[in-house]
Amino acid sequence: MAKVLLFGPLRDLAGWRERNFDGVADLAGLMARLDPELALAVNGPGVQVAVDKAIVRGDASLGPRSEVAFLPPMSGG
Amino acid sequence: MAKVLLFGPLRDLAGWRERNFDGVADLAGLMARLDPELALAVNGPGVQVAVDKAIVRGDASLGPRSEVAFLPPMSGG
Amino acid sequence: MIRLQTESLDVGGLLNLFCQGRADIGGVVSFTGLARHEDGRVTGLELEAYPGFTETWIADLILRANHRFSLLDTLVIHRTGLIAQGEAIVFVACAARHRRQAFEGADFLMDHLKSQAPFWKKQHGPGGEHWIEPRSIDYQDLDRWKTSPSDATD
Amino acid sequence: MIRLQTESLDVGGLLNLFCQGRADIGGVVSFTGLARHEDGRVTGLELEAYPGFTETWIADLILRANHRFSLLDTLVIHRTGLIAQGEAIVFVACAARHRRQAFEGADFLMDHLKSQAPFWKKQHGPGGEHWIEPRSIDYQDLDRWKTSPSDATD
Repeated sequence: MAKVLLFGPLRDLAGWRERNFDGVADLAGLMARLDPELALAVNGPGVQVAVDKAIVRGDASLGPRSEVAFLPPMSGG
Repeated sequence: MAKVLLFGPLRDLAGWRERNFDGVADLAGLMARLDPELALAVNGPGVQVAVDKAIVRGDASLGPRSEVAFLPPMSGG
Repeated sequence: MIRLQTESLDVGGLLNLFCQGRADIGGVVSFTGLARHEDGRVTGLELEAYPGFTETWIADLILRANHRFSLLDTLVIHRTGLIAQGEAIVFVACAARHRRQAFEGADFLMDHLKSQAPFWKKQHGPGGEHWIEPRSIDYQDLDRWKTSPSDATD
Repeated sequence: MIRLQTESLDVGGLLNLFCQGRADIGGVVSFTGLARHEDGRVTGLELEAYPGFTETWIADLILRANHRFSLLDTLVIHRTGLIAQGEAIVFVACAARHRRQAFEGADFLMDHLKSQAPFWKKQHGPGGEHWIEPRSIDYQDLDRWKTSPSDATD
């Protein structure tokens, strides 16, 4: 089971902030389980992916308690 | 009569902060009345002269109530 | 020091605490970012962070700033949640021996916080709400720091 | 606003007042200059101004800064008299729509205050007392502003 977190506009798009996905072994497998519109958005420009609070690029394997966060373009201050 | 004000190191050098000089018609006349050491110092590098709170360069005539200030190099903040 | 908080920022209190008892530093530069009303187009902001991730990211940024500008101390306090117009969103303070270092440190921190830090900002206004992304000028500001580190000595 | 004062500066109180109720500005940059102890070589400072002349000079500097950096408000508070180590000597704050303007305004003001403003500064220490003049780096800092005005838009 992986916990997925959405931030910023991705959360509004999906209509949820946090959701658990069972039986996903890697990011590619997780992507395949997302709604098509959300899958497209998380692959969009400037969206970063963090697994267990570390940015990853490309695919990554997921453990049973992994936390996956999709981070759209950021703006603080 | 002109009132003369000294600031910073000039004041320490002269031993006074403010002094009145009678019968001076212009800056050149005032300079001639200063102690030689002070006259040398007020002509030194970076010393500015203000008459009635406005910086002057070269000679300037002085009225009976003029205020002459000798301003050595400045350092605030 | 880093803190994310939902409560209002007392920027003056933060500045006084930061300056207290420091006879070793010459200058403190602070930046206070306020929520503008944009001529009525903005009534408030909503700021979201990724708890645990955002603090770590800022801590790393502070280490880079401290090293690059020889800062003696650095403070970053950032609001999250709902922020009314006119309220402070962020307070940054940098202490250094010489003022140039403190100015550059605070400037560097703000440019990075503005376009790289893990925050998401939604604007509320009469015309509805929308998410804000950094503007091109924010990325240009950031690019200024890609040249060699400052060699200023004051 | 300009003020010369012999009393201690409450820099936090000044910053809070300056930021209060300003939904039109995006950023406030402040600089606090503190009296350093210079590893025990300085126990205090004595600052002298030319009353009437110094305030006018600073007012003119503020006008130049406000115009050049489109500042919405500017505050300069300067101590005179005896200042203990660790105490604030000067507090400058600049408010602008965009942060770059506020940073540049405060930086500009400090560079000019440091080497051009009509103040005279005497340092007291175990080795006696002596008058401080600007260092060459202060004049170099000042020269940075002799190029064309900033064309930054943020």
